Amino acid sequence: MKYTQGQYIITDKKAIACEIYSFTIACPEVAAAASPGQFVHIRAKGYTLRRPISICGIDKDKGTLRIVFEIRGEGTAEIAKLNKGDLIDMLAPLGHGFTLNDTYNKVVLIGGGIGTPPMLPLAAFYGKKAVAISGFRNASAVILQNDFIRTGAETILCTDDGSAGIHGFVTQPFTELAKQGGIDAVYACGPMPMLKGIAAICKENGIFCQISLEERMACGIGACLGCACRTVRNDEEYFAHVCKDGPVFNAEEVLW
Amino acid sequence: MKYTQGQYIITDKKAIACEIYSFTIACPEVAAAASPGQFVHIRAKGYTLRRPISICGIDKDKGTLRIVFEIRGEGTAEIAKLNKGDLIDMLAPLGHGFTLNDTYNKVVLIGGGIGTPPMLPLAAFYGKKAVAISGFRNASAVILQNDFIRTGAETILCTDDGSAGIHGFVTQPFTELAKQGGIDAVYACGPMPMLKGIAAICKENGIFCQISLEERMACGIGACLGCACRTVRNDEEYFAHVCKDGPVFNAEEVLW
Amino acid sequence: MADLSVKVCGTDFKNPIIPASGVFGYGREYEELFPLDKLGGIATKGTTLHLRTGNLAPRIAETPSGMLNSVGLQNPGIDHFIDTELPYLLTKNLVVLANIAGSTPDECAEVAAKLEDTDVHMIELNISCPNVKQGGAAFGTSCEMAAEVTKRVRAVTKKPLVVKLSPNVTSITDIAKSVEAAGADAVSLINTLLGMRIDINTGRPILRNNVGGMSGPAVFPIAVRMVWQVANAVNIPVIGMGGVSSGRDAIELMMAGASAIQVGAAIFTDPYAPVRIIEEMNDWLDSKGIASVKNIIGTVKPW
Amino acid sequence: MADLSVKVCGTDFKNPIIPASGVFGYGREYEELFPLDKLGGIATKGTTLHLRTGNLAPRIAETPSGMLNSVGLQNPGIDHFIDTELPYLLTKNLVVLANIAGSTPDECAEVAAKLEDTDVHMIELNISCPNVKQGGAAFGTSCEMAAEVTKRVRAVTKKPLVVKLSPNVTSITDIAKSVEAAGADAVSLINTLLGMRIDINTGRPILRNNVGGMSGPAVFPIAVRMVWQVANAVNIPVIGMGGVSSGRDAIELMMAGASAIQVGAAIFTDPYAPVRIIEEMNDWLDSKGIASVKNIIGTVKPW
Ligand SMILES: Cc1cc2nc3c(=O)[nH]c(=O)nc-3n(C[C@H](O)[C@H](O)[C@H](O)COP(=O)(O)OP(=O)(O)OC[C@H]3O[C@@H](n4cnc5c(N)ncnc54)[C@H](O)[C@@H]3O)c2cc1C
Ligand SMILES: Cc1cc2nc3c(=O)[nH]c(=O)nc-3n(C[C@H](O)[C@H](O)[C@H](O)COP(=O)(O)OP(=O)(O)OC[C@H]3O[C@@H](n4cnc5c(N)ncnc54)[C@H](O)[C@@H]3O)c2cc1C
Ligand SMILES: Cc1cc2nc3c(=O)[nH]c(=O)nc-3n(C[C@H](O)[C@H](O)[C@H](O)COP(=O)(O)O)c2cc1C
Ligand SMILES: Cc1cc2nc3c(=O)[nH]c(=O)nc-3n(C[C@H](O)[C@H](O)[C@H](O)COP(=O)(O)O)c2cc1C
Ligand code: FES
Ligand code: FES
Repeated sequence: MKYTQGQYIITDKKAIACEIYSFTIACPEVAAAASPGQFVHIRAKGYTLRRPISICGIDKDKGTLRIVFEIRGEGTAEIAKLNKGDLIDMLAPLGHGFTLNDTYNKVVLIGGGIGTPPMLPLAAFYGKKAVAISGFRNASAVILQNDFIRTGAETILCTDDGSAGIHGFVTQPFTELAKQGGIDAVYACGPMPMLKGIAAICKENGIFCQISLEERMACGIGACLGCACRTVRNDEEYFAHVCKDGPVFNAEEVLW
Repeated sequence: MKYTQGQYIITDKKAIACEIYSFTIACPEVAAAASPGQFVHIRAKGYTLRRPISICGIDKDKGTLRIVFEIRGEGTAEIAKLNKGDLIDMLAPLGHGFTLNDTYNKVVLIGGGIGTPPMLPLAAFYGKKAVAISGFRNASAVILQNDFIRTGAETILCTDDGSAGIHGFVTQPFTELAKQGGIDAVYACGPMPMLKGIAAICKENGIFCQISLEERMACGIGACLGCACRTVRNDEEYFAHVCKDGPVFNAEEVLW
Repeated sequence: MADLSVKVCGTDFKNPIIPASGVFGYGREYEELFPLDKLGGIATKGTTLHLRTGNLAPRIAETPSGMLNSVGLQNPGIDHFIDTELPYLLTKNLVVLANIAGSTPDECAEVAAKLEDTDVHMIELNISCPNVKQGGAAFGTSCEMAAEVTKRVRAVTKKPLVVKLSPNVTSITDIAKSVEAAGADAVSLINTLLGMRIDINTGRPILRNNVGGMSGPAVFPIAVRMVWQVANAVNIPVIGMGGVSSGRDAIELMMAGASAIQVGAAIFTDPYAPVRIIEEMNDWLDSKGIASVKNIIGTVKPW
Repeated sequence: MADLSVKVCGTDFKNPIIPASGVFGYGREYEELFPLDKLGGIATKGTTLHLRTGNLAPRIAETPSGMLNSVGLQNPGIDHFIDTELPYLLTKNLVVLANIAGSTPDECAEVAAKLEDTDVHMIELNISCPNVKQGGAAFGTSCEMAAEVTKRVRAVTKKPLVVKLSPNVTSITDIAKSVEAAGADAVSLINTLLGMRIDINTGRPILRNNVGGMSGPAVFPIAVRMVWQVANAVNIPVIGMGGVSSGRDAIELMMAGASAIQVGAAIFTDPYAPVRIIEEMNDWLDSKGIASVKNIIGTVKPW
């Protein structure tokens, strides 16, 4: 199986910050096929388009996936109304995830705001080899820090207003780490300016960098060509599709 | 207050036959203003148009209304999902109801299928002076017979297939009653052919007859002119509106 | 509290929200629910020279996020409007747009002429009705016919003349330019889109008129596109409508170029919609620190 | 089990359901979910002479009961289609409609000519794309241009030629009659309605192309009306589409006059929609005791 569509039971629901929810979903065949960086495409009752949400946790033994999402508009508000025991309609797992390499000795995971969740499965994979830098608007928006700690990863927290952790953007601690050297790979997800900044630092320091992009989607599987993203492949400009060629791209491929 | 719009608590919900539900709704100011033959206009989540449903019970002391409705399509299916304790959005009470007269000695109430509910408040008003004839497809569609009995009204039950009560249409027992004479008024609600038949019998026998009509509605209050009904007033053809001039009309006014 | 007032062809509206013609009657039924003076204005039911009985029922059908209507311009005629409805509305503190229609340019002009001696604030000329002289094609679907009927009405009235455009055309900007050239002071759009529903159990169209006009949230993106195109094509103000059901929708349509907003089908879902929309607009403007709603009109920045 | 087979311009479909052009790629992605041979046919992504990269993103926006797209005909070009995609699709037991487009009548004809030596079953000519020669007005919005491009394609192909009509016109029946006269074997409709959405927080159109095509359940009543009008105006078959999302919708559109049905945006909501619709049609026909879906085509009884 590559992907499938079905109705799955929500086995756990938690509000983990203001308007941010964590769902655990029992979907053994999806969990079996899923890998870090992929996403699920969720139907919101009453809406034509599904909502893409990154996979934040994969438990192949229990057969569950975890997602963490923020209410940003009407569709996510509708999904947030679902409760433990309800069915959630997903097309999943979708997309091209992160490249994992167990020979790496040090990786940096950088999440900005609601871009943090897809970093967690990477932390679970790399454990102590990972440094997880997370940035948020302020203390009340901070999520998943204990989850990162539990994976064994080193965690660095930043907030824009200094109300928790380091005062400033994630690029600050990352610049220092990059200077120290020894980083095999950087994985990042978050707002575009953040991703651009990180890609630039990686390029400067010759570090392999993968980023997870967002684009408005219809089909989610590469059929409608809705989620175009300008990239370069073999020195030629190429309109890739975030849902199928991505959401994870090598930073150097992306035409910003 | 003539009518108002608001969200009211459903204090009781019962399934009283296959796909037929009874709701009791706490809405003191609506109940205070309501009279038999009027209707409520219910919002169904996700649908543009409200659904008109007749008032089936008015308890001014308890401040509650009762409605009984059948799932006929998507909107009524959505309304039927509401549960005890949920809020129901109503614009009510609407329309022009039945003319009540406590000097009448004998009235006949005739309900066909899901046209039966609006007869119940009339039975409550006339009590022993009323004969309630109800007709249904078959035994499994029969509703409200005990409610009619509790008002003191005489009840006559008919089914199309004879699986309960008299085998045949409501017009059969009614024709006999009409012949016996002494009827001051007939009130009826149900399918068009039934209403036509009853109106004809009443005309023949010189009996005052009021019927409750249905039409597709938008505003429900006489503003959009959506629910037109051809009637005669002062010998002139007049496009009346079911939501405001009706739903109750004198049978002789209606141009069938 | 943001400043919600707008001015359209010299007429001041205390806020930009106007119930659309045909959904609000002459206001009396909704006054049971809220005082009419909360509204910026009211567009009255389309009125013709003589009483019209309209089409047979059913006249209403539901559609996904919308509805069809085939009321067929039922109305009591212009004299009744002037004698009975207008004086009442003029006692309310709001702008009255008298929506008028007719089957010939003559009829439209005659109706407008009768309004000339009244205190009605604006005339909204509905050119979506079929022109009996031209074999039933709607005035609003050809530039020539649209211009002709506008000119005839223009000739008999000094009141601000708003011409209401049909969306069932290949180029609404061409029609808009024609009526501008013919003397319209403003345009309003969109009227309903022609649609149809069939009851598959009976094999009959749901509407007795077979087809009807579609409106409601479903048509909103078409309204945004057309308002944007027309606002960029003419130099007269645009009154926007079509599927507006929230303050955010109203803001969006104003950014597209509308100077004021009419609200139609949303009133059937929520009879308080016009009042709610006014409040939601105010809250949004306040949250963005925008002092006046006038500051957002036509501000969309195309790519 | 009702007989679901239909015949359109001599081509047999095992059932009337066809994923619409542009939503289903060349079928590969959906084959992960269900075998393609369950479908009556497939309308492939609009293909032009050369590779086209399409518009910049965002290309997708949501609307009430619908969506906008501004993909802009991204496709790998006709040679790639013929070499790589078509042979694969021809191994599936379904009718392949090659949807083609071009910026000039020449380009359209050239694309069609390349398909002449293939085993593709039908050509669906999309005339909604802007004609670069005529200053960007879509072919599909004028009878002359529509006839011209149809004639040019007709001249180079003996395959059944389906011309796909745009709904953004004053009279779709006039366009349909023009393409019929110019040699079309069938028409398909409706393509998308032009719409727009604005992000009020940024003041920017959501689509990078500013405007886009609206489709989904919201447009269904317009599709029913247009299919009904066109089916009554021409003597060639009509393939209906626009907002179909259930078996009941498909039945309704066939009663209005469609001989087969395409399904577009509904697939995004429910990827199994085409298969589900086939089952729902069968169930409905069985429940009514109708032996063949052919018996309902065009059976609506107008009032
Ligand atoms: C691959 C991918 C992974 C994502 N992972 C997460 C995650 O783990 N947690 C999380 O909270 N959010 C995530 N997002 C963003 C999330 O998809 C949007 O916040 C959500 O779609 C907004 O829907 P809405 O109904 O709240 O907003 P609305 O504004 O009502 O949505 C309208 C339409 O725009 C689309 N849209 C709006 N914003 C975005 C966006 N930022 N990206 C893509 N489409 C958008 C919606 O999907 C919908 O089609 C991800 C997006 C992508 C593309
Ligand atoms: C004054 C009045 C009183 C009524 N009282 C009752 C009652 O007490 N109990 C009950 O079960 N039903 C009653 N009905 C009928 C009820 O309104 C319809 O069954 C209901 O509107 C169908 O909605 P739907 O969503 O199930 O069907 P859909 O077919 O999905 O509805 C589509 C549209 O058609 C309208 N519509 C469909 N059928 C009817 C109809 N028969 N009458 C009016 N509009 C219709 C709907 O309101 C909606 O706008 C009454 C109707 C009227 C006019
Ligand atoms: C029931 C109904 C009756 C209407 N009658 C008229 C009319 O008499 N004159 C007119 O110009 N427009 C009429 N319209 C069109 C509306 O004024 C408005 O242009 C259209 O409904 C789009 O707005 P909406 O989507 O907000 O409803 C009518 C609309 C409806 C729904
Ligand atoms: C994302 C997308 C891409 C489309 N691409 C094409 C295309 O390439 N050629 C074409 O003729 N129609 C195209 N269409 C239009 C559809 O084929 C169809 O006519 C329209 O969407 C109406 O059907 P629906 O409401 O079921 O989606 C596209 C539609 C969508 C949503
Ligand atoms: S969303 Fe359809 S191709 Fe990506
Ligand atoms: S429903 Fe509007 S007038 Fe009756």
